Amino acid sequence: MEFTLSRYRNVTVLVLVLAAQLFLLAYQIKSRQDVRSIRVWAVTGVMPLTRLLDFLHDNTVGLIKGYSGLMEVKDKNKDLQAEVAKLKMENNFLRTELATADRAKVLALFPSRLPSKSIAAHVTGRGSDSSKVVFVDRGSNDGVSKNLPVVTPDGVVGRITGVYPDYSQVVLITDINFAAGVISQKHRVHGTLKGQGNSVCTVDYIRNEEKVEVGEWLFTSGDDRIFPKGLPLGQVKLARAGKMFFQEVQLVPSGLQLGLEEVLILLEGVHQPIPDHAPPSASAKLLPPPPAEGSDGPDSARVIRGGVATTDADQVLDRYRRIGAAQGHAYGSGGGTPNFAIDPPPPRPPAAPPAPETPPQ
Amino acid sequence: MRLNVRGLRDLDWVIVTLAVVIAALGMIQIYTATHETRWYNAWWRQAVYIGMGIGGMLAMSRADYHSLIGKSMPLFVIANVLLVVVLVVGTTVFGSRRWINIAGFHFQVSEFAKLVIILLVARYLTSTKNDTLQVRELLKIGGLVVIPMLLVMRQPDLGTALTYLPILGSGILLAGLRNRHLAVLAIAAVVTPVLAYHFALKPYQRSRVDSFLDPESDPHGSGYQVIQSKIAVGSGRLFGTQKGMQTQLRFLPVPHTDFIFATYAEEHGFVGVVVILGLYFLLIMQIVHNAQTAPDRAGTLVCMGVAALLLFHLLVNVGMVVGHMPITGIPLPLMSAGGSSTISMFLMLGLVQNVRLQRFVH
Amino acid sequence: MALPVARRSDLRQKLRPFLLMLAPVASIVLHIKVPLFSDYFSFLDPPLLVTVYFALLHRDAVQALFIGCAIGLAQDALSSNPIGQFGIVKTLVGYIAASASQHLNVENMVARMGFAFVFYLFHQALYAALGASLLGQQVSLNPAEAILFAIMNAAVAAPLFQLLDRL
Amino acid sequence: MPDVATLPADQERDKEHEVRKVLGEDPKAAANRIAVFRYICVAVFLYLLAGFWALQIRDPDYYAELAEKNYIRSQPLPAPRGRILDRHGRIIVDNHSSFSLYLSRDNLKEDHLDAMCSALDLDCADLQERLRRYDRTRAKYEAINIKSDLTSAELSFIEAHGGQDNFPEMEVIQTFRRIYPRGGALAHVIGYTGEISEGELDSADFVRYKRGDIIGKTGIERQYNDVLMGVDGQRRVLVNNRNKILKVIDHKGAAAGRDVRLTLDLDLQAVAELAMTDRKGAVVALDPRTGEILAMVSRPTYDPNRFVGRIRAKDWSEIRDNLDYPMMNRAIQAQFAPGSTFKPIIAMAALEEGIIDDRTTATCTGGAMFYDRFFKCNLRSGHGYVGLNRALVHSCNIFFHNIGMKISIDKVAEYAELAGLGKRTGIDLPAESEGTVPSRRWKMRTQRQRWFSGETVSVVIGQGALTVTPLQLAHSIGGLIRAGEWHKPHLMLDPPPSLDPPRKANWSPENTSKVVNGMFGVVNQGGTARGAAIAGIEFCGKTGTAQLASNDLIRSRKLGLQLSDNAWFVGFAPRVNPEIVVVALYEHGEHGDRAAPIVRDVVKAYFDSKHRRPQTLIAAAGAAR
Repeated sequence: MEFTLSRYRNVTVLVLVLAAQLFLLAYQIKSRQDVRSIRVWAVTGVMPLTRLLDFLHDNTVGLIKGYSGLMEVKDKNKDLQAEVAKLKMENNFLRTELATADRAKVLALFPSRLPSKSIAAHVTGRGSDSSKVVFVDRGSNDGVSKNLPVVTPDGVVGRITGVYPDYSQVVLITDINFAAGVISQKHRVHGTLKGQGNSVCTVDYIRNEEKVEVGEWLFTSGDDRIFPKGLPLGQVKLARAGKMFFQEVQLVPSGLQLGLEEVLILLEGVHQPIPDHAPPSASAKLLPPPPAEGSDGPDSARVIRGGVATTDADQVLDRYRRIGAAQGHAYGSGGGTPNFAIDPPPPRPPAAPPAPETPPQ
Repeated sequence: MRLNVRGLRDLDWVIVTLAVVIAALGMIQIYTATHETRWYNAWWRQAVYIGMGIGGMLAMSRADYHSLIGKSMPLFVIANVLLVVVLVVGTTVFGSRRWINIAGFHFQVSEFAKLVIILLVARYLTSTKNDTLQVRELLKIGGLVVIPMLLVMRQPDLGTALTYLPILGSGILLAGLRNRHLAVLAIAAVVTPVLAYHFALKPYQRSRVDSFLDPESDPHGSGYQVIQSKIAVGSGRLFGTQKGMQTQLRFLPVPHTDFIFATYAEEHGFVGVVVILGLYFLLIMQIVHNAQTAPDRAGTLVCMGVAALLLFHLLVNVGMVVGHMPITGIPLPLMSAGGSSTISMFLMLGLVQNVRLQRFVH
Repeated sequence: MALPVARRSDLRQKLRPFLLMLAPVASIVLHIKVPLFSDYFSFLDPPLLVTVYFALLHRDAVQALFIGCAIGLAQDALSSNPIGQFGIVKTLVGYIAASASQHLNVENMVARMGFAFVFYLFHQALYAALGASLLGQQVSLNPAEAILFAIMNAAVAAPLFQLLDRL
Repeated sequence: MPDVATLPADQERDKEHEVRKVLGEDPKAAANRIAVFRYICVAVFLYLLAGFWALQIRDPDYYAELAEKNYIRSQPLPAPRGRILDRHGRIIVDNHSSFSLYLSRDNLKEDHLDAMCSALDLDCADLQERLRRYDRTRAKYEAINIKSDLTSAELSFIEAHGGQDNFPEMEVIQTFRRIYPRGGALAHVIGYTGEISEGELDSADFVRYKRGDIIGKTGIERQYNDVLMGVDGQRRVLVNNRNKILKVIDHKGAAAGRDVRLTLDLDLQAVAELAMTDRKGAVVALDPRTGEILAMVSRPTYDPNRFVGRIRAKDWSEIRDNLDYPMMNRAIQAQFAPGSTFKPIIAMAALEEGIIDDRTTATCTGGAMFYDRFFKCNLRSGHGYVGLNRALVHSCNIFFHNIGMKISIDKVAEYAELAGLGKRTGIDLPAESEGTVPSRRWKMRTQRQRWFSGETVSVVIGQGALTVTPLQLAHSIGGLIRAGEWHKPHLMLDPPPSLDPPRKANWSPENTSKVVNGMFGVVNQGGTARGAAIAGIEFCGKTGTAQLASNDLIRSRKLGLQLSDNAWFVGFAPRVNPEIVVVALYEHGEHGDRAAPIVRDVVKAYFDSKHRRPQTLIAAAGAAR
């Protein structure tokens, strides 16, 4: 007996294979579950082979340089490179602190903020699609877990999003799903950095009245509870007033500019040690909040936070208060007639902080 | 009779199996859809219709389609007379006269007219001389098919009337058509609906088209069914829902007839939809396969007519359920509750069996 | 309805398991690794080229679609998207390439480049269409860039196919 | 069906032959056409499957939501309320942008809550309880606000953890927050906003609004809510199950509320606010020529900024339970006896009725008996021989008691009511008080007693049952000094309100100037408020000291400060064609001259800023636009 299926074997197989994959897709979308097993196989199957390519690459380079054949030297070299990277980072950190706060304070703060534990990792491959994702050769066996920061001495690279036994997936700072808290170097302005899928990132939630300068460095603020405070992110490329209260700020990420090869995964946060109790979510890790703003030095006192914005009414009131003070006049009480027509002396900085201009609507 | 016991063995059991499985699934669906509603015994009646249909199919497979084709003209005349009778004495349901009452059975002539039209088309297109249709032949067959269409439209039942077109279309496709004529037909196909919309359609039909074009514009009027159907389908998600049975069905008017597939999709989800559409697909492919292996051109035409009709029904009914097609009120063959459509579908499958069995005659 | 297949007396009909195993894996490794050395190479799509190569070589649609499927799924696994998007596209590429190869002369260098060119575009378009329709992704297609990349892939395809022939 | 066997067999065979022949001519053509049909078939099925994919896989949430008899996820786009400006365009109330965190519950994972709460400083048990409550009462797709006024750090946390791999259920929505002047300045005039209450939803004033809307609760915010409130926009979006927006179905931009310009002058207001610091009472300044309110202060006050968002229960009970009633707008709600500030009205009435004239005098010996009761004058030694002018300047009670002997209470009531007392002035603020003007009818109605003539003697010096609000007093004196022309007091400048024509009494200008001259003397001719004189300005006024209880009672019971006299002062300037009337009520200020400096400062500020105006106007206009 003839049957359509047997006659059209090829088409049937095609339809079945396509249908199976469609169902796989549908299942993932619908249940929001990842088919982790497939990924684990692929990652553990493919990634070691990338080592082979590295090996070939290194060896060819090595041959040109006169390959010594001493593996120990090579290992040592690798360790040293990691050490140098770490030192460079600390150096960077110190420099930024010195730029803004006084030396003694920083020196006192520094030991408690030193990155206590990090692990060097090698970028083994990038994601196979167009998204900004790379793989590194450290996984859960090395103590890597989700949401750990990935940095280079030059800046933040990204954050761990997927962990496999020996490899991890890192979403880069430029990916549209990436966001991190930032703080500006000069005026300690807080904001939130977001990846855009291209080579620049934007920084949101910086009010128009706050000061951000082009060329200024931005650092992680620790507000996001993922990145420890004080890691360099990049330099401001553009900053201009936006329409609705907030500035448009763009930043060129510094961590990706020199290409990706060796990165550091920060296993423990720098602004405080890891808390004793277990993290609330088994897979995700939450850093404690960063130290209070006050410890940032005198500069931070001048920053006007949301919530204490004022209106003209406050300024007029303040003006008359100063007139009263200048003329020794107690309002509503007897005594000499005050003269309100003269301008009061300018406010002394510590007594009355200047009110910001009310943003135009 | 030239056919004997051998015939039973040579039946296309793939078609039989597929048709019975689909019909059984339909029956179960009718049961769950009408459970605790006023149509609660519809499934039982559907079972009877399926039984009658299978009987009719076997009977039909035993006849010789050549003799049926030979009698197609008298049958055609009878069908048209009956359609006129329906218009005069038919039973009115939902504002349209479609049924004549014979011995307690509501008999929908327009459904059985499909069978006659298949035979008629086969008859006229086998006798063409050339490899492509001449204009005169085209006009002749077209004119013949238009007569029952207009009668059915008068009922009014636009959906069923439109189902006659794919039969004609498949015949023309098979008979071949010159490019020039094809172009004319294509233009006609575009222009006719527009003209029909403005001049021929009744207001309720026009509003159905309107609501199809923008269902959300009138969520409580004509668009209601489309939206409710889409909601029912959508809430089925991947594996279907049982909860929806209680919540959604009451929003669907007559859930067991035209919108049976919406309730099925809600209950069984995307997986169930793929399964049942797969079954239909195989059924159509198998009918087409029979068309290809038919002993002669008339057999091919008959099988293709059935296949085209089935495909059109699926396209319009299932398309309507997902909001891709306007609501035309045509049933889903083999699944929707309804005696006439179920039996006539089985009879058509019987014709296909007939064509197949003729292969073994020589 | 299957048309009679004109089997050529080509010696490469025989399957070589070792190549079949190695080439897809190697292609994926290259695909995720090479752009790290230089971003300049990120336009290269070795997995696609290997899929097309096997499809053209073996002409067996079923085999080709399975190879395509496997390569595609592996790519999916290494991306951050749901698994299946690449798989479906590569399955279709394998099937269509194999079906087409039955009617055409695929030994010719120019023909192969043509295949690589066409299938690159097909692959990109289908991938974007799938992403947009099934996953609701925002797609931004740049036709000029796509054609340029297709040409570059075709250029790479020629020597690559020669190399694979010889292995 | 007709029986097949009835057909003759040979005929049948002929037909058979014919049809087979035709098909046999070109089998390949037929095969190709059947193949075309197959492709059509595949296309149709793919088309149908695509439909199901779209409905069931790609955006099933859309239909699941619809299935819950509801709509697509809608993101509110809150409209900013209009700003409130002073008469020169300086901003009194502004908005600033704030962000609120919403939690979408349909894809909420319970184990995420702990981490979220700890990071955002929320009470996890409380949140879970709220979620349970919402699960019972609200549709599942409706996101709930779990935190308002997010700080920069919280925003960073939410954005960084908002991805698919962390807590995708978090959603940030931009809202607008009111900024009110600090320290409770202008709080009573402006009022504050809050979420509409159940009671307000039922009231006729708020039929346009729906549950969850932020409306003005008191003051200008409430009075001009319809003007200030914008129309919230809404963005309806189709989101997929990863909470990602697939498609914007429609986008209706928010229409911002209209700015409101008040008649208030921030210069005067500021001085009045400062003058009332640490005092209880109220100040009202208005322009008698138009009825425009230039300043309005009430003390004690509260900080409306604490009402923005959700007020803490502790703050609320603190304000509510305060016995000083900080929420009360004393300028329009406090009803106290006006004391001697009522005397100009009585003088006017007596002059107009012919009860007194220039020759009328009285001899004040520090007290006298009226209707068998001894009434003391404010100066124990007595004022001696006084006429109307001296009686006003030194506020001699005896002179006015004498008037009280001659004038009927109904006449007093007639003039008081003509001057706008005893009824609402109709100012555009909610919940104004009426005050009381006693009369025979009033006493019969309220106490079922007939009027004793002895009571009139108290009423004419602003005591007894007579009560006024500071605004009423300012309004009535303002009209009086314009020879009986009262403009309705109002606060709205732009959009321009529709104003009734002024109420007129057509009093004689001579009589008016007699009273005005008396009030000029109060300040400038050694009267009761001589310390308040301003060089270069013809500042006039009248002090008032109103007893809260009989002085005897105070002495006998030894009651404390709370019953000490209220100090009133009503002042205006200049003497001819006055531009500004100011009333100060200084509760428990002991004596009217304690209230005079308050008014003096406000009047001085008026004239000083009037001269400064050209420059400030330009600067203010530049800043506002």
